[in-house]
Amino acid sequence: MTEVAGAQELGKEQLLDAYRTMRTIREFEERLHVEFATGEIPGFVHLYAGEEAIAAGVMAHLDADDYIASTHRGHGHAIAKGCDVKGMMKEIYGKADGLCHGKGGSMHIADLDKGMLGANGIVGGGPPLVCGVGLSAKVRGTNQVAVSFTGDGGSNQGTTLESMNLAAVWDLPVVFVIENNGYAEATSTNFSTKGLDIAKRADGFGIPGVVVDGHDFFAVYEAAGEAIRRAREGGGPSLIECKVNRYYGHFEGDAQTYRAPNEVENIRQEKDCLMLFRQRVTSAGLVEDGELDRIDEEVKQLIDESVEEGKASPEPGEEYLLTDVYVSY
Amino acid sequence: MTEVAGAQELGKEQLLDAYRTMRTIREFEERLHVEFATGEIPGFVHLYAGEEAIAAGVMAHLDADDYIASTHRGHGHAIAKGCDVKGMMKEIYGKADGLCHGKGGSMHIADLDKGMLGANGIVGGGPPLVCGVGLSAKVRGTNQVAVSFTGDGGSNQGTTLESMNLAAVWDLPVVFVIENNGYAEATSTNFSTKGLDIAKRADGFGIPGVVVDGHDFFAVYEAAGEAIRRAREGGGPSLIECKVNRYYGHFEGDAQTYRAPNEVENIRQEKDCLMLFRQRVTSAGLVEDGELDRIDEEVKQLIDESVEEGKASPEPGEEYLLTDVYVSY
Amino acid sequence: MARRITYMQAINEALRQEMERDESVVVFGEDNVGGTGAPGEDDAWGGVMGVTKGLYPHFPDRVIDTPISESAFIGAAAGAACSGLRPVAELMFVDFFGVCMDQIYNQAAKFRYMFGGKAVTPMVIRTMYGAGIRAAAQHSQSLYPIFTHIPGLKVVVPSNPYDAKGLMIASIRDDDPVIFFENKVLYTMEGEVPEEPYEIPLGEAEYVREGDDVTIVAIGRMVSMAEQAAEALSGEGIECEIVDPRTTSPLDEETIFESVENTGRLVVVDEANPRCSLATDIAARVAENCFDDLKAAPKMVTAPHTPPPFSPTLEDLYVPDPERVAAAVREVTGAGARA
Amino acid sequence: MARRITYMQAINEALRQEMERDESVVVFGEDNVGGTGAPGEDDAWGGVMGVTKGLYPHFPDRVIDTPISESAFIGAAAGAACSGLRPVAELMFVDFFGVCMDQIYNQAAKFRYMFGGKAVTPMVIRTMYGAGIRAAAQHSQSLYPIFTHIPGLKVVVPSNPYDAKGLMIASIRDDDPVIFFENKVLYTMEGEVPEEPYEIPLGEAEYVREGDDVTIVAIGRMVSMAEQAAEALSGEGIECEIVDPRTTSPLDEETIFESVENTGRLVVVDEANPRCSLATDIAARVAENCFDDLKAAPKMVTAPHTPPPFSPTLEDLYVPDPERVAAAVREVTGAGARA
Ligand SMILES: Cc1ncc(C[n+]2csc(CCOP(=O)(O)OP(=O)(O)O)c2C)c(N)n1
Ligand SMILES: Cc1ncc(C[n+]2csc(CCOP(=O)(O)OP(=O)(O)O)c2C)c(N)n1
Ligand SMILES: [Mg+2]
Ligand SMILES: [Mg+2]
Repeated sequence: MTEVAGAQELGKEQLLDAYRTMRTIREFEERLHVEFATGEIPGFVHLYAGEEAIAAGVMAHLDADDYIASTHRGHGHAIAKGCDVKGMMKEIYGKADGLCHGKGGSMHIADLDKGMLGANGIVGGGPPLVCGVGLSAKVRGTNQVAVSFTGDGGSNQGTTLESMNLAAVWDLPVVFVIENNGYAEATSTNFSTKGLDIAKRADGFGIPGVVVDGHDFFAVYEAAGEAIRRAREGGGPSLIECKVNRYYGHFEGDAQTYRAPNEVENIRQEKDCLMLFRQRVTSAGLVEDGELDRIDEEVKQLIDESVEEGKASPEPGEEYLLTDVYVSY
Repeated sequence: MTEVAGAQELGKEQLLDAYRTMRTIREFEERLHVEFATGEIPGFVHLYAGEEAIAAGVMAHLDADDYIASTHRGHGHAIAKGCDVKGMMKEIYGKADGLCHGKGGSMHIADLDKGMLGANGIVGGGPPLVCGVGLSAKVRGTNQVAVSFTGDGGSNQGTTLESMNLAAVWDLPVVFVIENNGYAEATSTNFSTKGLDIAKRADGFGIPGVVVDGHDFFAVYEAAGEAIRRAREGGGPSLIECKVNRYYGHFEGDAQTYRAPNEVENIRQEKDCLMLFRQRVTSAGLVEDGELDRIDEEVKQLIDESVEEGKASPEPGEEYLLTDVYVSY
Repeated sequence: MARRITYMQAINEALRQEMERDESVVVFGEDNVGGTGAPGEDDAWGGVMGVTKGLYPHFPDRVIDTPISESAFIGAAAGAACSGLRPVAELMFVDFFGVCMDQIYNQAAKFRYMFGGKAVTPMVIRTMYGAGIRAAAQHSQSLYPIFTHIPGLKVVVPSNPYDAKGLMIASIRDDDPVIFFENKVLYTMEGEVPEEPYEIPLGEAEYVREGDDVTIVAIGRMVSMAEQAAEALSGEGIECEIVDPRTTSPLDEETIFESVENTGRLVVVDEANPRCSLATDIAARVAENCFDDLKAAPKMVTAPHTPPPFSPTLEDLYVPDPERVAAAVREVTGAGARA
Repeated sequence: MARRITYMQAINEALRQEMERDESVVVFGEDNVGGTGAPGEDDAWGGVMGVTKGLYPHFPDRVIDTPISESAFIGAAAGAACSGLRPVAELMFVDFFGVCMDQIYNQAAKFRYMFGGKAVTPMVIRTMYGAGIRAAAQHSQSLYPIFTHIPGLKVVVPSNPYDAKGLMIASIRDDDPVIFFENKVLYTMEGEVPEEPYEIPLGEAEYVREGDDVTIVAIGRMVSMAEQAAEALSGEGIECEIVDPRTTSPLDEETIFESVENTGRLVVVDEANPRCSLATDIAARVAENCFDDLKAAPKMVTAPHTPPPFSPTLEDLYVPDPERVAAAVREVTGAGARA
C-alpha cells in the first residue's frame, strides 16, 4: 500500500467524485474534439483535456456558494464547479435550452447559481472579478472563497497582475490558479514569461505562491486545500501555479505545428492525470479498478446523451435576440 | 577628504552640471508653488521638489538621443533631459510660445527633439512607450536607451507591470525607474503596495531590481549607471526603485492632512538632496561652496526671467485650436 | 423645499442615504477615503474633489481606498455586484477608461446577455467628465458617447443638483450596470434639493424650458449653456424648448420627438467630440423619425474634432458656449424653413 | 490585372511589400510569428487567422511575437513610432481594445496635439472586427464608431481585397496613427488586386455602384450586403447608388453629400451597434448638410442594441442583411417623398 499525499483527508466517496469529475471533463472534451470535426459545432472551442486534475483538485475544496472565474478554456472548470453537463453541451451547440440559451456558447458558459462566473473570452478577464467576490464575502462577513483560473499567457495581462496586488492590499479570500500549459496559442511560455516560474510573481505582491504538478490531482488538491483554507480563515490571497499540458490544439482546428513531434503522446503516456490517479488510488488500495471502470461507463453514457440532446435541441428563435440586455427593459 | 560613492567617475564639470540640474528643478518648483497660489497658473500642477536627485542622477547617464517617458510629476524629468526651461514655464502658463504652444500644459510637457516623450496625465502611461523606444533602438541597431519614470502608485497599474515583462521578453534596452515617494495622491505606499519593496516585482519578470536612496544623487547615479550601461550593452532591462519624498502636496492646493505633522520638515532637514550633495562634494573637496552658490544665483535669475516671460507671453489665438491634430490635415 | 446644496453635496448625500438604507452598498476608488496607510488624518480627501468626503467615518467598512489599478477594482465592482453587493466604484476621470474598459464593457455590461439572462450586475461607476478646469487633453474629455454605444450599460449625465441626487439614488437601486457622469464644473452649482431620498427614473428626459420655436436637446453642463442662450434668444422673440435627456442610455426618444413635433426644429448641444457623438445620435434619430415635422435642418453644436487643449483661451473656445448655441438656433429658425 | 487574390492575401502582400520597401516597418502582435520559443515550426501561425503568415522567414528581425500584454505592446508601437520605426501592431480582435485603449487614444492619438505639433506617430494597428463566425459577444463586435469618435486617430475599414491592399499601404505610409479594421468574414473574399504596390488615399470614398433613386452608404462587409440588395432592387426598378467611405475617419463627407444631392434619399448600413454609431454619424451629417435635398427621412440599418449572440440563428438575425437593406430602401423610396 503506497502513501498518497493528500489522500488521507479524502474519503472514498470524494475520491470517486474527483475521478468522476476528471473523467467527465475528459470525455466531454474528447467527444467535442470528434464532433467539432464534423462541422456541426459553431464558433471557437478550446479543450481542457489534459488539465483535468487542476479543476478537480481545486473544486474539491469549494462549496456551492464559493465562486470561480474561468477562461476561454472553461469547460473543465464549469463541470467541476457543478454546471449541468447537458446544459453545457446544448450551449456549445447554440441551442435555446443551453445553459445560456445559446447566447453565450463555449466561451461564455456561466451559471451564477453554481458560483460559476463564466468562461471568459478575454484573457485576464477573470482575476478582477474574483477580487470583487472576495470583497463581497469580506463585507458581508461570509466565509466564501473565490478562485480565478488564468493561463500562463494570461499571467502577462495587466489585469491579472493588478488583481494579485489588489487582493493582497485588500486582504481578500481569493486564490489565483495559474494553469501553465506551456503555450498561449502558439507562443511558448519559454518566450512569454522567459520560462520563469509564474509563482514567483506572487512574491512581489507579498502573497504566497507555489508551483505544483498540474497532472497530479493530489498535488493540486493539497496546494489548493492550503490556499483555500487560508483564504477562508482570513489569511488572504495565494497563487498556485500548476504546470500542465494541453492535449489538443489551442482551439479546435489548430494544426499545432509549433509543437514537437510526439510531445502530447509522451505526456499522455507518462503524465496523464486520469492514469496517474487510477494508479495511485488502486495501488494504495483505496479504490478498486472496477469502481473506476463503472464511472467511465456512466460518464460515457452521460456524454453520449448530452451530444444527442445537444444536436436534437431547438435553436433559439428570434424572440431571444433582444431580451436580457438589461434587467429592467 | 571623504569618499563619495560614484563620484570617482564624475569630473567637476559633471558635478556642477548635476547640481545645476537639481537646483534648477528645485527653484522652478518652489517658484511655481508661490506663483500657483496667486491663481495665475491654470490647471493641475504636480511639483517634483524633493525628488531632484533621481532625475539628475539618471539623466547624467543619458545622451541627447536617448529617450525618457515621464509622469504627471514631470517638470524635473524634463529639465534634467534638457528641455528649455523658459519654454516649459511658458507652457505651464498656457502661452503660445510655450514648449507645446500652450496646448499641453504642465501635465503634457514634451520635447521629442530632446528625447522627452512627455509628461503623462495617465498613471502608468509611460512604461509601454519606452518599450517601443527600446524596440526601435534594437531594430535599428543603435545603442540608445529608454528610461521610464513611474511612481509607487503607478507601479500598481497593469500597464507598468506588463511593460516590465515585455521588456524582459524582448530583451530591451530599457530602465524602469520607480520613484517611491510614499504616496499616491493621499494614499500611502504602506497600503497600496503593502509597504513592500517594489523592486521585488522585478524578480518575477527575471530582471534585476535594486532599491536606492532617492535623496542621494550619488546612489541614484551609481545604480542608474549600472542599469543604463547594461541596457546599452545589450544586457536587457532593469528596475531601480528610488525611495524618496515629495515636499509639496500631491498637486498644488492639496492640504496634505494625511501626512504626519513635520513629516516634510524633518526630511528637508535630514535628507534634502541638495543639502546632501553640497555636503558631500564640499567636504570631499571636489567643489567649493562658492561655486555652488554662484549656480544658485544663476538659476534664481533664470527662473525669475522664466516666470516673467511666462506671464508676459501671449496667449495662443483661435488659430491654434484646430491645428496639429493630424500631420496630414 | 428651500434647502439649497451643491451638485457635489447632492451626490454625497445620495451615497450616504443609500449606504444607510442598504448595507450592501459599498463605495470604493482611489482616495475615496484618502489617507489609508498614511500617518495623518483618515478621510483626508474623500476623492480627489471631495465627493465622498465624510462617508468613511460613518461606514468605515464600506468606503475603501484602492491602489491605482482600475481594471482590478472596476472589475471587482462587477464581481461584487454578481455576488451580493451593490458597489459604487469611482473611475476618477472618465479619461482613464482606457486602462479598464474591458471590465466595464465586455464583462459587467455583457454578463446578462451572454449568460442568457442569468446575471444581475447592480453596480454604479461614478466618473468625472468635461472640460473647463484647464486640466488638458487627458483629464477633460466627455466620453459618454463611447459608453452610450455599449449595449448593457446605462449612462447617466445629470445637469443639476436635484437630478444628480435623484439619478444617483436610482442608479444605485438599478439592477443593471450604470455609469454616472459627474461634470466637474457643475460640482459647485447650487440648487434646491429635498433632504429625503428620491429617485429620478433612468430613461426619462425633462423639459427644462418650454417654447415653440425650436427644440434644444442639451446634455449635462450644456443644459445651462442652452438656458443662457434661450434667455438671450427670448429677447429676440425666439422661444426655445430645452430638453435634458438626463440619461443618454436609455434615451427618452419619445420626449425629444414630441418636442420636435411641436417646434419643427432641432439643435443638439453636446460637449463631446463631434464624430459618432450624442449630437449625431439624437440628430439622426430625429431626422429618421420626425422628418415630416422638421422645418429646417437639425443642427449640432459640439466640441471640435480635437483633444481638449490646455490653454484657458483655447479651452474656452473648445467648449460649446451660449453664443454658439444661440447662433445655431438663429440659423435653424431663420433660414430654410419649409412649412 | 487579372490576378485574383483574397482580402487576407492582399493585406499580407501589402505588409510584405512595405517591409521590403522600408526597413523601418516592423510587424508585431500575439502569434504574428507563432511558435516563438516552441520546439516545432517557426512561423507556425502568422497570426490567429494567418494574415502575417510567411513574413517572418523574410524579415526575421522585424516580425515579432508578443506576450498577451496589449497595453505594453500597443504602447510600444506608439513609442517606436515616435523614435524611428513605422510599426504595424496587431490587436487580434478589436473586442480586446478594452485592455489597451489608453495607449491608443490618450497616448498615440493625442501626442501631436498635446505636444503642440512636435510629435509624429506613424503607426498602424491592425485589428479584426465583425460578426459572422459564431465567435460570440467578445469576439464579434464592430467597434469602429468608438475609434471614429477619437480625434487624432484615422480609421480604415476596407470592404474588398483591392481596397485592403491599397489602404494598408497608405496606412503604413501615413504619418498619423491609423487603426485598420479587417473584417474576418471578408478574409476569404477574392478580387482583382494588382501585384505592384499602390496607395488608396485615406479619406476618399468610392462609388461602388451608381444609381439615381437612393444613396446607400455602407461600411466594410456591409458594402456587399448593399450590393446584393441593390441587385435585387434593380429588378424592382429601384436604382441604388452605393458609397463606400473606406475610411470612417477622415470621412469623405463631400462624396456622400454629392450622392445624396443627386438621389435625395439615404440609407446607411452599419454593422455596429446603433447608438452613437457611424450610421447616426452619417445620417446626422446628411440631415444637417443636405436637408433641402432630402426627399425622405434618412434610414439607418444596424445591428440591434445588444451584444452579438452566439447561436448561428441569432447571429444571422443580428447582422444587417440584404433583405433588411432592401426593406429600408423600399421604405425611403416608396413613402414620404416630398419633392
Ligand atoms: C485580451 C485578450 N488578448 C488576446 C486574446 C486571444 N487569445 C485567446 S486565448 C489566448 C492564449 C491564452 O493563453 P493562456 O492564458 O496560456 O491560456 P491557454 O489557452 O493556454 O489555456 C489568446 C492570446 C484574448 N482572448 N484576449
Ligand atoms: C490611470 C490613472 N489613474 C488615476 C490617475 C489619477 N492620479 C494622478 S496622479 C495619481 C497618484 C500617482 O501616484 P504615484 O504614481 O505614486 O506618483 P506621485 O504622484 O507620487 O509622483 C493618481 C491616482 C491618473 N492620472 N491616471
Ligand atoms: Mg497556456
Ligand atoms: Mg508616489
